Amino acid sequence: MTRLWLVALTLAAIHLAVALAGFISPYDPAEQHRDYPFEPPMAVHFFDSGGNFHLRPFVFSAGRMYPLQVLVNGKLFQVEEPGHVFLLGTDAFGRDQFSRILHGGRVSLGAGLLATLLTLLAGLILGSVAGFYGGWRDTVLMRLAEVFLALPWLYLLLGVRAFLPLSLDPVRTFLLTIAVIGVVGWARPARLFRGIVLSAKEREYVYAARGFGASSLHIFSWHILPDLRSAALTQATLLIPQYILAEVTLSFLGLGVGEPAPSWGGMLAPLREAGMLTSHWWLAMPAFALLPVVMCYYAAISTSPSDR
Amino acid sequence: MTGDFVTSPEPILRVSNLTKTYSKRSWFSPGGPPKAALNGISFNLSERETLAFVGPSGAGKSTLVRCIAGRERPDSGDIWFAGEDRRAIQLIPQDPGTSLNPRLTALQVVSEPGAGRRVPELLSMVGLPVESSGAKVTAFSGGQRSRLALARALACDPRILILDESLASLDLPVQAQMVNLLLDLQDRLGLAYILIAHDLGIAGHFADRIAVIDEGRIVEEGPPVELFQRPQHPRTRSLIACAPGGIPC
Amino acid sequence: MRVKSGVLCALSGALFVALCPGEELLVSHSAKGRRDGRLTVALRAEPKTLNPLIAMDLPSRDVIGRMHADLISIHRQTQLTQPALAKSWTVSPDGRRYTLHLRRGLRFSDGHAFDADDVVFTLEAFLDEKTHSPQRDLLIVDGHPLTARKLDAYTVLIELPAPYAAAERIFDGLPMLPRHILEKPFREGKLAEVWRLNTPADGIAGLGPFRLKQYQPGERLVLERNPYYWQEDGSRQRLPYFDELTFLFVGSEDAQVTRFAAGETDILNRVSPRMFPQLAAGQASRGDIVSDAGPSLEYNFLVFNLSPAVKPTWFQQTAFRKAVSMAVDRDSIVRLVYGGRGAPMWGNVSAGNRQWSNSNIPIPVRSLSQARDLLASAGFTWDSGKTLRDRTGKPVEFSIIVASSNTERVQMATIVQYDLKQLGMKVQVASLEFRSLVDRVLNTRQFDAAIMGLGGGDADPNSEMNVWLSSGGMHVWNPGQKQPSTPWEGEIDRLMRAQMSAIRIKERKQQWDRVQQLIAENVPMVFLASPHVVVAARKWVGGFAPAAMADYTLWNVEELFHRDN
Amino acid sequence: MRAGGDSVLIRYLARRALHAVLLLFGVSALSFALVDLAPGDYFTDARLNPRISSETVAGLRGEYGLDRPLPVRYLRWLRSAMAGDLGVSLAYNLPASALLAPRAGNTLLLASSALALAWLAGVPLGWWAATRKWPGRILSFAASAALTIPELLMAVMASIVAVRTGWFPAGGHLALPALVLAAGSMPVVIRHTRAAVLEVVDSPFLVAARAHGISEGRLVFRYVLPAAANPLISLAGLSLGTLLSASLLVEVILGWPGLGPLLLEAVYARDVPVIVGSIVISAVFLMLGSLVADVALYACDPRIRVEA
Repeated sequence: MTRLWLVALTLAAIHLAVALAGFISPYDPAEQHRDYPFEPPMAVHFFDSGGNFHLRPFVFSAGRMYPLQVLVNGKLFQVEEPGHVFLLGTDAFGRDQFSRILHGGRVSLGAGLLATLLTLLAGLILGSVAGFYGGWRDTVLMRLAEVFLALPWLYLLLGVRAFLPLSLDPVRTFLLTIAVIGVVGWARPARLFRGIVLSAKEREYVYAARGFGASSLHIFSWHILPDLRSAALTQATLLIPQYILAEVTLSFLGLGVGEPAPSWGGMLAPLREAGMLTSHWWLAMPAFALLPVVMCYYAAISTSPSDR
Repeated sequence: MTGDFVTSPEPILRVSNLTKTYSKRSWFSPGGPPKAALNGISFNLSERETLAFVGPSGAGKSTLVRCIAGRERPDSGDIWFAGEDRRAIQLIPQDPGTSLNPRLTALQVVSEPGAGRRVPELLSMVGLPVESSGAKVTAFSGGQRSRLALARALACDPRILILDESLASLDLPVQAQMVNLLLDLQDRLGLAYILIAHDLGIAGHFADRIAVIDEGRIVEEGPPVELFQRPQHPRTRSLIACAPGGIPC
Repeated sequence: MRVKSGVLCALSGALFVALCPGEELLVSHSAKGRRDGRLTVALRAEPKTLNPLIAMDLPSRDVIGRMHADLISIHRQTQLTQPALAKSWTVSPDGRRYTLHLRRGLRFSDGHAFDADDVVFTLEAFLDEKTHSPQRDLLIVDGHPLTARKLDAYTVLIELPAPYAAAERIFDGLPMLPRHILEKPFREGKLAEVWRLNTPADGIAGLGPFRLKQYQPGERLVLERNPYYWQEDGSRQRLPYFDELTFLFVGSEDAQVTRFAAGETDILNRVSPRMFPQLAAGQASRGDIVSDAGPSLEYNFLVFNLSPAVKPTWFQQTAFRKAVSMAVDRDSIVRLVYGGRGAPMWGNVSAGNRQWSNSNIPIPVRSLSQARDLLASAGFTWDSGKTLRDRTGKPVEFSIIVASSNTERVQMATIVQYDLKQLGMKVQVASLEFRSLVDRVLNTRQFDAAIMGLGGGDADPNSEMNVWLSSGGMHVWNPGQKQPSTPWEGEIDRLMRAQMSAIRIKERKQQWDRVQQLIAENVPMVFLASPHVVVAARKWVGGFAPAAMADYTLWNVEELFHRDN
Repeated sequence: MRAGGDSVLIRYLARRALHAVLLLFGVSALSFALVDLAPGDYFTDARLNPRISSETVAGLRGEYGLDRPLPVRYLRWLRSAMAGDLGVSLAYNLPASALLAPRAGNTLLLASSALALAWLAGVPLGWWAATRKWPGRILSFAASAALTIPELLMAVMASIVAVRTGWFPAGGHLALPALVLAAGSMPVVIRHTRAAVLEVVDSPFLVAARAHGISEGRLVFRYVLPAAANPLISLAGLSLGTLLSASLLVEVILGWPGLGPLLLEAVYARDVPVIVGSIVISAVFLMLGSLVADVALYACDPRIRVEA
């Protein structure tokens, strides 16, 4: 139980930080500091070169000392112009990685949640229909599920992006894309839910309910849905990290979030370039944001009472 | 006992020539050869009557009651019921506790058929304290759960109650209490019972009539006393021989 | 094994020279090497076919180019024509009749003799309508095909239906095909089906330095020395030097660099300039030859959709387009996208095009304030939120489409977007898969603006007629016009047609300069930058002479050799 | 039970085969439609070559029947598929089956090597993790951490390691992609083995066996592994399917001549027969994987009724 709390707290902290990105991050995530491309992370110092302690921490920007200003202009911290504070370095356009990771989390986590929600919803509806009504509906839906499992969704994405309006901003475009992935992913959970419904509807209390003429809706919502709830929760903890990671793959293929909007997958995509990881290691920082999130979700699965 | 036939000559349930075969074979699933579960079963049931079906497991008893309760469709044959509403035939399964959703409270269970206001009355009718209505099903003992299942069945204003070995899982003293309760209810509400048992023990005490069922047929039928004293069919004899509680005469 | 085959080759070569004293070999003046070893090069993708008639993709053309030879070729470094299979040629005064004199005694890689019949056959094959050769259009001038006539076994007369400047350039990349192999399929109308990847090596013959040895699906294609190749070096040593040339199929540029670094390939036949630091590290540690061959012929640009149907009509206003051009920070593009190894552009011809680039095109200094002045003078205003609005008060919002597979162009779009944001324009960058993008730009015309690149081919302006003529299918800002919709497009049409049939190079240069000037003044496209050609080779590769034109390092593959320390 | 087993198995296999055919119909028709959704076709690329006229491009499209309506093209493909060609590749001008066969073999080789590697290492590790307390916890933590690294990133890191150390060829060799894929699927194997072993390790019969002084190694092979085999076998069948889909992109990055590079290129080039052909082949692999697992389950334990 304590472990579950730890997991929940970590997840809550990360989500909170991402939600407050506008306040915590010192820069706009799209702001280009073109004179500072690929700036390595800056250390925050308390001692100057003479060994004197400063209560107010400072950074070195272009060789000069800039003390951190806390809580000014509605930002958690920043430094005075013309200095810069790049806690986690900058990317090819001189955009602040720290700000981008925080803002990018919104997209990545949001996408994971959205796609999971849609997958579960579609899987729940179709799996329940198949399991509950059985017969030809079951046959058709389950054969369709097999087809959907065998189809790589990449092609669909190529088509989808081409048909979305161009004037849509990149985040919305991406959310629509990931929504499509989410809906297309119905087959696996649907099969799981169908199995649960199949066994649930054989329960004696369901027969009893039929015996006194309860409606299908009543039977489903009173006696079957509660069984699905815990399975859906487990599925969710499994799917969310899966979809967050899917964004990384999509970005590698150029189908992720468009510029200039940040996302963890999009930020990791440049690492595919030869030598990038060795020469600009700080570009891998989003992976360290990804790590605790995904780990926590996986930990949540192994802690939750019903395993898959 | 035979007097009952005189007081209610008009049957409320008439079953004629019921047959049902099982075959798991279909386009998509393999299965063995078809197997007959019911093979031309006919009987009548009158108001306030208790009819017991006795036979070894696999004889087709459960299939029969499932057909009567409308859970399965027979292949051929006719089931005529005096009432219009099928809800008036209620089945209480082998282990009544399983027919109660463990997530629900007693109140929710009993009011499920749409009898919200009558819950206290129903609970007291089956001898459960009214204050317990807020408790979860899981908080009840086996015997109490049986009563709860009974209360829910009563909420449907039944005319026929089917007891599919419903008391078998209970301890003997509890069983006896339940039998008393059932007899009492039969008196007060004019219920007819169809009792399923695989041995003659409880059926002999409880039923007006016993039908011995074997391989999907009724092989012998009559009041318990007659049946026990002059069994005709070998199956009846073997059932008598292994009756656990002895013969009730 | 290798030694043995080398000996065999040398033997057969010697035998052959003895038998054919009339063989007219081309003497190469490159550094003298030694015949030995093998060279491994990566291809970005698997070649699709070995049939020169239907090959469209670059990897196929890279391979085919090594297996075949042309009558006249373009020297990749000087960008001028030079004799190849034709040792010399004469042009009639009206520029319509080319008499080509072939080298005598040459043989295809299967030992069969090459003569004028093969040349006539090749042209016939490329012009055959049933084959649907993508190169067919090159042989059609003014709507009519050119004709070839055999004068004698080693002389061919080519007649053009209309005067065509620099006609000899069209022979570059037009491989001479063996009639003795392809005549039968040609008669049967099955030319498109010959020489597929699974064709056995002895079924293919060419005049190039190498011939097919082995194809490993998905993995590699191995060529071996053509013992009958028609070039020799100064010490009468027949080229090529390498016994074998292996093409490895390596999916991405990044993987190419990785595998070069791992020592699995010997030459990087052009990679993005962004890779330069990575390559330079290899130069320092392993002594690799890393070369920046200067600006390429490629030019990247932002093009506006100037179709009359497009509303609102901001793009139609020259001042608007000029303001955009003024605001784009080309220096940042070169610095951030190409790591400094690129050339900013203000005209449509890259500095890499030595002969044709107009050096008088003005180079304005980027100025946001001037851009704002231009916009203000055209009636645009800014509201308090610094959003740019047009005369009717509509905020200026549009989208730029760009190919998602091209990292560099996506980066350019990101920079342009940020620059235009400074002008108060709200620009969305939509990165589309490549074919979707082309479909929008050239077919459906459903886009506002696009960032694209052109110019992989020849340096000559004639190769881009389709782009600059207003009726052209690739007149990207408004293709396929019946009548030029603006006076300046009319003038460009006139100039382009004139230069096409002009014979004197000076005249053509003046006309093409004027076209460049018109394009720079009217800004239908905002030219951004041209990447440098960055290539690398192992330190032992001799004869390495990279060029800014395709095929950058492989154009003189027969002269490359393994240098012994 | 055993006597009827063989005929049941045969009927079962026949049913699976029928399913497979229906599924392949569905998959091919749907992927045909999906690919058609994206604008442009194979010859769109030629439009961007200034030296090729639009008329030539139109002629080429007509030649390959791309100007025909979708159902006509599908039927044409179907006829060719029946003949075993799977259509003629637009790019290669070769029957798609001739292109796909050698690469499918390579992909299968890669996936099965990765599977073998993951199992040969994963099962002992999982067992080890189950029997030791702290190393077990650390190992399962490491395993879930490994799950959070996208396979693409792992491939990139692997190629860096290969270049730096020279231990492996950086491309075109089986070792590196097989290692990456194995590393990707090993955590699941470890987790499942550990869970399965933990379940049986405290069972009364093992306690008794241990009390009788039967050696640890003998226990494992005689009792623990067979008892844990069932869930592991079904997992293996599933993981072959996931491996195949994961391998596509790893193949691209690490230059393994499997279906991946061919497919990715075909997707971008809209080479419909190659795309549909490789989807059909992956679907066949997927089905074979689960079939092999089911049959293996049946062979291991005939008590298990084979069911859909």
